[in-house]
Amino acid sequence: MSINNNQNTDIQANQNEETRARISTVKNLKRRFVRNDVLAMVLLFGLMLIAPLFPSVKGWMLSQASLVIIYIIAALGVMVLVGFTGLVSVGHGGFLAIGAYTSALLTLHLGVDLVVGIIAALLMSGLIGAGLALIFLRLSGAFMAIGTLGFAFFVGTILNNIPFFQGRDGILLDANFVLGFEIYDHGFYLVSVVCLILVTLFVYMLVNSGTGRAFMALRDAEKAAMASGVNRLKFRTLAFSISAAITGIAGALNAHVVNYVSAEVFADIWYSVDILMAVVVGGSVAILGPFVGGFFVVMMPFYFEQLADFSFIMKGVVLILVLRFAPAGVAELILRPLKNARRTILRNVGGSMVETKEPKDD
Amino acid sequence: MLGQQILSGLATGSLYALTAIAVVVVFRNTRTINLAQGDFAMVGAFLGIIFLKEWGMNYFAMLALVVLCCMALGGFVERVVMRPVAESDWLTLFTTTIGVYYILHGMAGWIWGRDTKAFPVSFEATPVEVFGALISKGHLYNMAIALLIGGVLWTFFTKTKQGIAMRAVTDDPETAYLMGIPVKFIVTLTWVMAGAIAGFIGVLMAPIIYVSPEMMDEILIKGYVAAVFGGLYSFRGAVIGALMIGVAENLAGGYLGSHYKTSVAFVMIVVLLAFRPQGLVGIQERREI
Amino acid sequence: MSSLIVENIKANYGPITALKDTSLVVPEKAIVTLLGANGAGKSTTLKCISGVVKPVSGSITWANKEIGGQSPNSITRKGIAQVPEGRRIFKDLSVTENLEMGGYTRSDRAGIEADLEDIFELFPRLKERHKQLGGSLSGGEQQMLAIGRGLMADPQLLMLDEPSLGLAPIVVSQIFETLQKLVEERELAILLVEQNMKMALRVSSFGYVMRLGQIMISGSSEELEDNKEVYESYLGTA
Amino acid sequence: MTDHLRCEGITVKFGGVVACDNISLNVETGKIVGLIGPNGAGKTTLFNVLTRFQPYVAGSVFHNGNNVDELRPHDMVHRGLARTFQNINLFREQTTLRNIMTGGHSLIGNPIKAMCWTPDARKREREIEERAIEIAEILNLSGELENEVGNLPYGYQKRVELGRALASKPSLLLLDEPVAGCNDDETAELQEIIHTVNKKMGVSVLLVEHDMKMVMKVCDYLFVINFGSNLAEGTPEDIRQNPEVIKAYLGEEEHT
Repeated sequence: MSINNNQNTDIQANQNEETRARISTVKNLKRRFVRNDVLAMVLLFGLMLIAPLFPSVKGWMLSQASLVIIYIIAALGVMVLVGFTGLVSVGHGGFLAIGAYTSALLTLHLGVDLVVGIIAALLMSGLIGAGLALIFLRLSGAFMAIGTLGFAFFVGTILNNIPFFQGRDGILLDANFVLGFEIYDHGFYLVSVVCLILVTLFVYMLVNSGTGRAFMALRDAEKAAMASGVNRLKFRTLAFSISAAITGIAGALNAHVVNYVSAEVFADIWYSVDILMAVVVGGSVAILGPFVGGFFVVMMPFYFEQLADFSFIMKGVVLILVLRFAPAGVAELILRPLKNARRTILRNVGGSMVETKEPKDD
Repeated sequence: MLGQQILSGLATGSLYALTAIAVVVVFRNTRTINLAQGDFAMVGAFLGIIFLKEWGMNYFAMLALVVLCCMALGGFVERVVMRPVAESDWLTLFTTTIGVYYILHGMAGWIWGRDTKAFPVSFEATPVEVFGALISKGHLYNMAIALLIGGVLWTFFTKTKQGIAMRAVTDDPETAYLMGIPVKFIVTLTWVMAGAIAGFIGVLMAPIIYVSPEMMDEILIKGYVAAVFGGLYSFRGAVIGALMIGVAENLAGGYLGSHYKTSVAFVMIVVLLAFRPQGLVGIQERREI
Repeated sequence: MSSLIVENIKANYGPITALKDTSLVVPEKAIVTLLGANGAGKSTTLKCISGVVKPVSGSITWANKEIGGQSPNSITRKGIAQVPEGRRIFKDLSVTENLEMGGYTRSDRAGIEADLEDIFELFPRLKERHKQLGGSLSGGEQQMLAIGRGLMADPQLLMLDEPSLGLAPIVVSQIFETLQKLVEERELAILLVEQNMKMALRVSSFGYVMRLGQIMISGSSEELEDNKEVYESYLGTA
Repeated sequence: MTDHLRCEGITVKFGGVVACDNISLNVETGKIVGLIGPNGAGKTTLFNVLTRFQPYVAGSVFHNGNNVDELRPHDMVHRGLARTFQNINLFREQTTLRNIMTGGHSLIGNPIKAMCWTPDARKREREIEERAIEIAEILNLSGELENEVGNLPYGYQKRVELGRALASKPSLLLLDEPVAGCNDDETAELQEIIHTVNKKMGVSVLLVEHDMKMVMKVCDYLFVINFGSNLAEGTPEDIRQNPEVIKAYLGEEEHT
C-alpha cells in the first residue's frame, strides 16, 4: 500500500533551479557509471566467448577453464548468501552435489538434454534450499554455519549409503548433448561461459534492485533493515534459495564436465569450505570477487599438482594473509581506485562540505 | 545388548564431549568457531607416534609431552594468526581458522604422508564387564580420562582466579578489562587450553581410528554439533549433547544398520534446532554474532 | 599526596569528538561531582582516567605521576577503581566471584579476605546472597555489588558512573549515605558522575558541569546549587 | 483532532525489572510530540514498543485507530511509520544513496519482479532513486551520494538516517534522540529539517530527546515519563513549570 503519494510533488516544489540542475547532473553521472560497468563486463565475456577461436588454445585448457567457470558460478551462488545477506553457509557443497546428481540421474535414466539437466538442477537445489532455509534461518551466525556444515555432511552420507546413488562407484555418463547436438571440450566450454554470463547478469540485476538492497540491508544492520520495512524471514529465505539454485547450476556443470559423479568427490565437506574460501579470498562485495576467488581456488592445486600438500599450505597462507591485509577480498583491492575516483567526481558535482577524510580500511 | 550399546555410545560420546568443550571454550571467549581444533589433535596424534616409536618414551611421558606441544601450538596460533584479526567479525575469525586448518593439514600430509598409520599403543581387546554389559578396556580408559579432564576443567573454572577471570571475560570483556583483568592474556590462555584438550583427544582417539591428516574431520563435526546443543555457551549442554550423539549413533548403528550411523548427528541437530534454536540448555546468545 | 589532576585532555569516541578540553582536580578524601546532560562527555572522562579510552592529548596525573594512556590493569594497581555505568555486573558469576574479580590485580590473599569481610559488613544483603548469580540480584543490590567490586581493588580513588541510574529514590539515598561513610572510614576520594544533581551536590564538596566535551562551570557544591546556569543545562530554560 | 498513534497501558518487563509500567501516550496527526524523561526512565523501550521492536506483557498500540499489537516492525513501515535509532544504525559499508534508497524498501513491490527487472519494477526503482536523490538534496547530502556512510562525519550520518526514514514516504516519523552528540550548529540544522518535514510534508513526529532546549523549541506537546510510568504531559510551557518534572530531572531532595 502506498501512503501520501502527493509528497513527492511537495518535495519538488521546494527545489530551486540550481538544486534541480545538480540533481540531474548527479543522475546522469550515476547512469554513466552503470554504463561503464556493463561495458567492462561485455568486454570480458566477449573475450571469453571468442577464446576457443585462438589457435593456441588447446582442448585441455578449455576443460580446465570450464572447471574455473564452474567454481566461479558456485562462488557467485555463495556470494549471494554470504556477501549480500551476511549469512554464512559452510554447506554449499551439498547443493553442488544435489545439482550434480539431479542432472546426472536425469541424463542416465531419461537421457535428457544438458540444458534440461541444468534447469532441473537449478530448480531442485532452489527448492531444497528454500526448505532448508526454514530450518537454518532460525539460527544466527555461527549456529547456521555449523548447521549447514552438518547438511553437507548429511548429503555425503546419503550419497554414500543409498544404493540409488551408486555410492563410491559413481555414475558414469555418456557424451553431452545440447539441443540435440553432441558437444566436446569446446562446446562444453561455451555452455559454461553462457551459464556464467546468465548468472552474472542475474546477480548484477539482483544487486541493483530493491531485492538486493534488502539483502544487503539485513547484512549490514538488521534492525535498520527491519525499520526500513524489510521482512527478515522472507528475504533471507529468498536469498538462501537463490544462492542454492545458482550453486545447483554449478553442480550440474560439474557432473558433465567430466561425465562422472561419485560420492567420493561430493561427500567431502571440504568441498564446501573451498567454495566459501573462493568467496572470502576474492571478496564477496563486488561481482569481480568470485571471479578472482574461483580462479585462485582451482588454479592453485593445478599449479602445485605434484605437491598436493604444498597447495594446501599455500591455500591456508593466502587465506590468512588476505583476511589480515585485505579483509574485503582481493577484488576490493583492485576496484578501490575506481571507486575512489567515482566518489571524488560526485563530491565535486554535489558540492561536498565534508573535510576530506580518506576512507579507511576497517 | 541395549545396555552395551548405550555404554559404548557413552564412551565415544565422551570423546565428542571433550572436542565440544574445546570448541565451546574458544567460542565463548573469542567468538571464534575453531575449525582447526581437530587438527591440533591430529598433530598431537602424529607427535605421539614419534615420541613412542622414535624416542622410545613410555605412554604417560608421551601423553604429557603431546599435551604440552599442543598447548604450545594453540598459544602460537592465537598469538601469530588470530590476534591480528581479533577485532574482526566472526566470519573473518572463522575463515582464518580455515586457513590454519589448511596449513596444518598440508604440513601433516607433507611431513608424515597421507596414509593412515596405526598408533603403537592399543589396549587389550578383552572386554570387561560393567553392570552386566561388556566394554573394551580402551573405551573404559577413555571414559576415565574424559571424566578426569572434565573434573580438572570444572575445578579450574570455579576455584582458580584465572578460571573465574576467564568466565568474567566471557560475560563482559569490557568490564573485565576495566577491572584490570588482562583480557588478551586470558584469550591466549583460552587457546592454550583448547590445545591441551586437543592433545588428550589426539592421543585417546589415535588407537581407535588410526592416524592420518583427516582423522579428526568427522569427530570435529560431531563436536560442533554437540556444542550447538549447549547453545555454544554452555559446557553442560555440550557434554549432554555429545553423550546423546554418541549413544544415538551407536543405537542407530546397532538397530538400523551402520549406514545410518553417521547421519544421526545431523538429524538430531535438525530436530533440536527446529524446536529449540537457542540450543538444548537454552542459553540465550548474549553477543551479536 | 594522592590527588588526581586531569589537564586539558582530548578524546574521541568512535566518530564523535567526545572530549574537547577537559580539566579537573580530585583532592584526597574528597567527593567531587561531575554533572552534565547526556552525551556531555562525563563517562568518557572517567574512561580516560581508568585507561579504557586513551586520550589523544593532555595529561592525567595521579599521586604526582603521569598515568594518561596506561592500561586499566596498571591504573587499577595504582589505586584507581571505577564502578561502570549501568553497573555491568558479571551476570554468570556469583556475588563472591564478582567481588573477587574486583580484586583481580591484587595478590595479598589476607588483604583480599579482609576486604571481602568488610564489604559484606557494609552491605549485609550481599552476604546473604553471596552464592547467588550476579544476574539474579535486584537493581539496588547490583549497584551495591558494583560498588563492592570497585572497593575490592583497595582503591584510593573510586569513580562512580551514575550510581543512581534507574534506582528508586530511597535506594539512591542509601547508596549515597554509604558513599559518605566510605570516605570517612576508608579515607577514599570519590569522583561521582551523576544526573541526580541535588543529591550528588549534597554529598560532594566540589562540582564540575560539563557540556559538549568541555567543563562549562565549576565551583563548590553550594555555589553550584544556587547557579541558574546549571539548571539551564539540564532543563533548557532559565 | 485524530490520534495518529496511541498506546494504552503499556507494560514491559526485563526479567524482574519493570521497564515500562502502564504507560499511555498519543501522537496527534500533524503534530510534533516529544517524549522526555531522565536516563533509564524507559523512553527507548517505549519507543521500541511503538515501532513493534519490543514485545510487551500488557497494553495495546493503535495506529490510526487500528490495533497493531500483532504486527511486526516491517509491517509498521508499510503502514507509514518510519523510525531512527538512538545509536546511529546505518548500512555503514554502503553509499549514502543506497542507504536512503533502502529506506524506500516498502515501495519496491514484488521482490521477485524487482530482481528480474520487469518494466514495472524498473519504474518503481527509478522513482525510489529519484526520491532518494531529492531527499539527499533537502538534507544537504548531495555531495556524499557515492560516499560510504561509514566514512561520513557524525552529523552527516544522523542526517542520512533521517533520510532513510523519509524515503519510505512516512506519515509518522519516530526519532530517537536525533541530536544526541551533535554540536550546536548540527542541532540547529536538524531542528530546521524536522520542522520542514513536519510543516511542509505534513508528517507527524514523535521524538525522544535529551537536549531540552531543542525539545522545548520544536515540540507542540510533551509527555514526561519517569521510572517507567507517566509523570506528566502538556505543552512545553506547562512542562517547564511542572514541579514534578523539575524534581525528576534534578533529583529529589530526600530528608532522611
